[in-house]
Amino acid sequence: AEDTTAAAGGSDNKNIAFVQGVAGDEFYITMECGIKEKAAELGYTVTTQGPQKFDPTLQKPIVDSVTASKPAAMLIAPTDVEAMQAPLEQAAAAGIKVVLVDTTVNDPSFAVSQISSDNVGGGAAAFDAIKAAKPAGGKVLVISTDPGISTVDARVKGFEDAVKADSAYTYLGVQYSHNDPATAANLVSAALQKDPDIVGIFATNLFSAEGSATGVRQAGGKDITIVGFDAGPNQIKALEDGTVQALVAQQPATIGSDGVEQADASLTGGTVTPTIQTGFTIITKDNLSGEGGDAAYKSSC
Amino acid sequence: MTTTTTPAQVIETTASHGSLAERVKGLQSVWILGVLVVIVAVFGVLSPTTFLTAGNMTNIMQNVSIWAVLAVGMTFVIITSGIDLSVGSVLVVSSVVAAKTMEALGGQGWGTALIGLVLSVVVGLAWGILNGFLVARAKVPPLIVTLGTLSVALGIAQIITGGLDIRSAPDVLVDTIGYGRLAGIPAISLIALAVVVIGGIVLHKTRFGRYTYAIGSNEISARRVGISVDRKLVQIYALSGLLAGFAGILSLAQFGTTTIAGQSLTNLNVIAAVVIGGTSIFGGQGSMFGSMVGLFIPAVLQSGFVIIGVSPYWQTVAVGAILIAAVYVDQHRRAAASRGKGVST
Amino acid sequence: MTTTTTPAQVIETTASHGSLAERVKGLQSVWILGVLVVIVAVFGVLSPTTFLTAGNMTNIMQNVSIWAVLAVGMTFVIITSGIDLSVGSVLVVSSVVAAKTMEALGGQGWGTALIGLVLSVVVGLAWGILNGFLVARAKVPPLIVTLGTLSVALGIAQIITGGLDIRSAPDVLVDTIGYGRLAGIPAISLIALAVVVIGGIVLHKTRFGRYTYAIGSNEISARRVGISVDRKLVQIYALSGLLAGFAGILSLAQFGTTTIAGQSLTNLNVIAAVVIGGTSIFGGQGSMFGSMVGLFIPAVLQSGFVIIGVSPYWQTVAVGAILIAAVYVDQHRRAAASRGKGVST
Amino acid sequence: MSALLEARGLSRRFGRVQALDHADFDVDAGEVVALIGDNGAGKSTLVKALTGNLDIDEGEVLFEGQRVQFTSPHEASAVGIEVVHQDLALAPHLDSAQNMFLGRELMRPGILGKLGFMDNTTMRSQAAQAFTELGSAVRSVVVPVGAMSGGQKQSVAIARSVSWANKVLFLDEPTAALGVVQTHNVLEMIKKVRDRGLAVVLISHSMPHVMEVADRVQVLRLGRRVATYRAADTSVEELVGAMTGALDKKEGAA
Amino acid sequence: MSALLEARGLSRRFGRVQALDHADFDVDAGEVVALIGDNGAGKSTLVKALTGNLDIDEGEVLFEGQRVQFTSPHEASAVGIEVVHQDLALAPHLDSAQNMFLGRELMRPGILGKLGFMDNTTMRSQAAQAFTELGSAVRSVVVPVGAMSGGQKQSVAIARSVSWANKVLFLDEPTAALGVVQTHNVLEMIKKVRDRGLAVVLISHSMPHVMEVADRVQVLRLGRRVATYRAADTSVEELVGAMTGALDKKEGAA
Ligand SMILES: Nc1ncnc2c1ncn2[C@@H]1O[C@H](COP(=O)(O)OP(=O)(O)OP(=O)(O)O)[C@@H](O)[C@H]1O
Ligand SMILES: Nc1ncnc2c1ncn2[C@@H]1O[C@H](COP(=O)(O)OP(=O)(O)OP(=O)(O)O)[C@@H](O)[C@H]1O
Ligand SMILES: [Mg+2]
Ligand SMILES: [Mg+2]
Repeated sequence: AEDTTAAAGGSDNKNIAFVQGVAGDEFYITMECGIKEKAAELGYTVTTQGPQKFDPTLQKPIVDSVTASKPAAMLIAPTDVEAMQAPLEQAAAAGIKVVLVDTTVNDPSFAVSQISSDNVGGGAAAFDAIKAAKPAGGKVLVISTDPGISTVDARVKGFEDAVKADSAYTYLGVQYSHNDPATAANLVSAALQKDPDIVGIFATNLFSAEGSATGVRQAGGKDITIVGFDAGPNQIKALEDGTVQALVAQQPATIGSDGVEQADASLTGGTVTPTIQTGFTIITKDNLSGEGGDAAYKSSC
Repeated sequence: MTTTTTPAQVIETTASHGSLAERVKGLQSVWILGVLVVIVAVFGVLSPTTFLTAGNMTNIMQNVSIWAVLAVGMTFVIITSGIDLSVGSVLVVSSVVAAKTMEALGGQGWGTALIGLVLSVVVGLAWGILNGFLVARAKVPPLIVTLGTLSVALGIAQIITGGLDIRSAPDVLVDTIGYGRLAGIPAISLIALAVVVIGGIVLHKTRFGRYTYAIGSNEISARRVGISVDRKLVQIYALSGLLAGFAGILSLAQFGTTTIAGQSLTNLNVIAAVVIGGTSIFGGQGSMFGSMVGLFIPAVLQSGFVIIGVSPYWQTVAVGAILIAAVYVDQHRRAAASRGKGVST
Repeated sequence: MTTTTTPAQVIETTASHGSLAERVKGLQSVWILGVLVVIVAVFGVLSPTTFLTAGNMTNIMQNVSIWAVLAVGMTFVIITSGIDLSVGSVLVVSSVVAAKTMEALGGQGWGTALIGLVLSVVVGLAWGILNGFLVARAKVPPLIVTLGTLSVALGIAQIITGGLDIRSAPDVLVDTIGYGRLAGIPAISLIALAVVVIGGIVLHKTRFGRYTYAIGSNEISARRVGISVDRKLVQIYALSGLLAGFAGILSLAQFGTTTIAGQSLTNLNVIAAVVIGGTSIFGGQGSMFGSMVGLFIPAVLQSGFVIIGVSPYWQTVAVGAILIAAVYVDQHRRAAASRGKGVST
Repeated sequence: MSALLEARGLSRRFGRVQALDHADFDVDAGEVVALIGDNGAGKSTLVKALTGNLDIDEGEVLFEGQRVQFTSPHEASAVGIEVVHQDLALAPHLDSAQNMFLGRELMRPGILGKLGFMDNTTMRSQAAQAFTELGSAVRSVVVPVGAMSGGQKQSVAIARSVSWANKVLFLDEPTAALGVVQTHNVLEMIKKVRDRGLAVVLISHSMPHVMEVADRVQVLRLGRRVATYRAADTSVEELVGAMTGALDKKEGAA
Repeated sequence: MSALLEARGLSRRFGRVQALDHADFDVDAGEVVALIGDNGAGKSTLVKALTGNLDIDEGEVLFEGQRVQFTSPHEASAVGIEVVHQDLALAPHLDSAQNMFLGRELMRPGILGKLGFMDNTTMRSQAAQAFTELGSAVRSVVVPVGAMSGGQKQSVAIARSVSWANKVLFLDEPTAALGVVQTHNVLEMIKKVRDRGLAVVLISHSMPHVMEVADRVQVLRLGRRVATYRAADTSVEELVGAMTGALDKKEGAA
């Protein structure tokens, strides 16, 4: 729709900006690795930016500044389907090729492509992992970060729906740790005090899992299945250590490299795939050497 | 004793003799403004074609607008030697109540928007009054009161929404206020500017503002001269709450969604802005203009760093370091300019 | 004038006449302890078989241990009328440096752990000295200094690790300190207790503590009597940093990993505890015992609410409300007990 | 005839200190009463108790024959009672004109005034005039009070209270920090205020000043009024004796 | 003979106010010098400038004939100079014994003392003794100073400085808040201290007190020393004239 200006279509602009959902998160770091690898291959340079929290009010100013810096393409994990709509439309209007990675927005028509994970499905998969480890059923608990974070809420919802569909399990609800491992530990040990017969805990992100493991250990190392989300090097190590019993792995590196491919295609006039859906893998100690190990996120770029 | 009476003398009744330059130097906020100008200039040189564009400047303006509204209330509160940690949560709960109601009403027009606006402001005001009451009457320290109401307000917002953001601001709100422009300037910034200007006038020119300083300067003295300090404090926290409520509807207009999980750093960011601007957390001094400059420094730094492509981790380091440096320069220039403070003051 | 000299009089040299009951009532921290006891009792009645168990109590103890170590330093800092927002980040950066080194060294034994401990403490101390230097010498307000170093320390931790937590605490650290027990009591709690007791003795019994109060009570007076206030302030912030470094290694032992993104609320939680415990953010008063009680109130509330099955959103509401109520009761009981404060004090 | 302001049996305890112990006090319109007593006798506490600055444990206060209970300084001020406190308590960040008019700001005429805008120019010039009349050493009304010398601060506090009092004026050691000339002027001012029909209560440790302006002298000891004298009928020695309690032992000692 | 402490041409400006304008000053061992002047003349500023409490713009200070530059009160204290400041500046949350020994705490004997433990019992009883000797109205050494009466606070500040001074003692209006008896005692104390060979500088607005204890009187006006008198050779009228500047116009006025 735009005239081919230097900023928009000119082949001399080889800059790609990657805006994470939150800086310093293993999932996005792994995605960044995928992006960088593919970008190097295709001859692009990548700058990465991200807000301190998964918070649209903090991500919007960053997107605005990225737009001002006029990269050829922007790969972004929007932190809110509505809040990021307008700023991203503005970016697209400025001639930047926008690729939505991991998460999306309400009306992604401005984007050249969207590549997303199925977080609801991931939540359901987490339940399957608990079911596999504790087939007899029992009480299950969710430790999450904060209410209102879309990806995490989707995981919780997927998990909840799956539990409620299976009468052998009792859903104890979700507790929020504010992403603080100490709080997660406190919550889990108190929950175990109340319901000593909990069989499984779904921890929706890294610190929830760390804290949950601590809480379980404090309560005397009961036989509880903790299922974590994501499979970064730390989570894998936790799995190896036996701190958590299963992980739901997404495919961040693939999402990243696909994103770069799509951006490149639209910049060079190749064929663009408007939507790509990626899946997930359940990793346990048993499949670490095989399928599970392959799904583990890259440890470094 | 056979002393004579009054030695004839002329009492100075105006601060405004001395050259214009001297008067300007005397202004508290000038130095920190200088720091801001230097920062802008540096980024301008590093990245002239992208940083110093009208588009980028308006974006920065737009992005500080909501915080600016909150900073107006916060400036009043901190000048009384109080603090308001609850602004972010009050913003959220106000916008939640407004969004919920507007959703129920349906409509995408001004009628619905107006009801939302009024509700949001009323909810914010109610929280502010509660804060003020607990601070002034129950004599609970402001830090605890507002930390407590932060938690309560957030919890209520979560209960109302079930933890899921409401994404249904009337279109007219988003289109005109959130993203509308007047003569190229974002509407939301103009609204914020109006709030800031009015806030500045009230603080610096009216009796209400004078009492704000008096309470922060010496609460006992304020009581002794007959100022009903408790009532004033309630009003000041109410103002802060009201503005948080107003910011709630602005946030809804800007983001089109309630930001339940967001706004967690809002209180610290706004407080930092006010303190960077030269307002003392021990009360009695500060200025609205300073708070605004204090708001722009981190915002400009962030934008500049993103544009010149500094990685987020280094940004975190640089913003922290420059913040300290900015306030250091400000303090020392100011002290050197007046030399009016002995060790004993 | 033919006035007589000194009217003979006996000057009271000890506060400890009056009955034991009177002396106990006079203790500042008694009332807030009463509030804590009431809270525990209420949960105990609501849920006697689960809440009031030794297991639950040790869990709570274990979970406040790290914060307790931080609260010791924070109490000193706040009594000087300062604030330290950087504790959480300093904890993180210290544990990152220690973990990185221990990882490089390999080994799972005491040798490696000890090197990690020393490094962690040294890094924390260095940050504390930097904070203190900026506060005392550069005269930048503590809020800005520690907000800035918060950011810088966090950024450095992210740069060192590339944002990925390091999961390699030596086993001996995790097994003995993190989860070891002595006579049924978690080792980490015993360590924290030792720190708290030593901190309390230093604060209340030694000259260092006396100077801490003096600086917070009236900095000018402290300077005039020849206390090198700047040096003391550096020492006090250094202490806070050192303890944050120590907490860093404890955190590593407890969680087995650095928690880079996970400490963003630590500073507020610790500050709240200190203030709940009766330490004034305007300085000059406070007690170590109070801070500890202030730490337990939110922790007990959280645990209790989970056990009696309050939903998380309502927990948020209730914790906030009870916090305010607790401090309110404390303030008013204390005022009523002494009736020693006129309007003018 | 009932007194303009009267206290009956006021008591107030701070912890273990009985600051007021059934203290009585009275002052009439058009007279200067000196309230004297040793350090810690309870003079300042009595003043605070009479002017809504302090709760009392026991006793009653009568103003114009009516029982009153001022719960805040605001209420005492509203009926025309003003106080210069011993610790002054000015707002250090505000200048002397702002302090002088604090709580009684002059507003701009018309709508601006209704909106809360103050008339700073008039306040400054009136403040300057008040300081000049008092012959005080205040040289500027636009310098923060916190930066002023001890005597200058005291002048500001005095000028303030004198301007607003229209029934009773309490002066708690008003001349402690004043220079010779300023002290003289304040004593003259006290007489003028008295002549305007106000009741003036002067607390001072300077017996010459007390003798110079007081009509009556009331002596407080250990929180209790122990004696009242007509100034004309007493001597410095007698007053000192009453304050220190020497009189109790040997009547009329000197 | 050079003076024990001497100031030459000290200047200090605050904003637009020239608080000190080439002020000279000198005091010898074993004498009491009264420093007098109108409110705002610069007396307190001079004291601060001489004792490391304030930076000066110009001029020099000599102590025992040597040029000195105290950059903090600590350094002045270290050579034996103590000050009772006009605004006292005690730590309100600490009690009077703690204030009295602040910065000079007595430590427990042995290892405990090395570890920083204080000997509170001894400090309290020594403080009580000092207050008794001074005949002050302080009745308890374990009550926070913030809750004390004006005179009691002043007594604490005086007792503190007197205890520690061993070369020069500055007293900035030390008797302003004191009762008749206490004032008398402080004046006696000043003489005793002088007789012990210390230099005492007394700032006071009370001419009778000045005449009672001073050996020499130095007059400050508008930041400058305008006259020095031997107390024995002058009169109250002459001093007042020098302070107000009346003397300039009509020499020897009264
Ligand atoms: N707020 C307070 N808390 C505790 N004790 C107090 C308080 N205010 C006064 N006191 C005590 O009450 C007594 C009377 O104090 P008050 O200030 O009334 O004395 P005063 O007669 O004004 O003395 P001075 O001449 O020194 O000003 C003193 O012993 C003082 O320590
Ligand atoms: N920190 C300061 N900032 C600004 N001006 C000051 C400061 N300190 C003193 N001044 C001014 O300097 C002048 C001298 O003040 P100083 O306190 O030395 O007077 P003084 O002789 O002690 O008076 P007094 O008898 O009232 O105590 C005054 O005009 C005062 O306003
Ligand atoms: Mg008094
Ligand atoms: Mg003075």
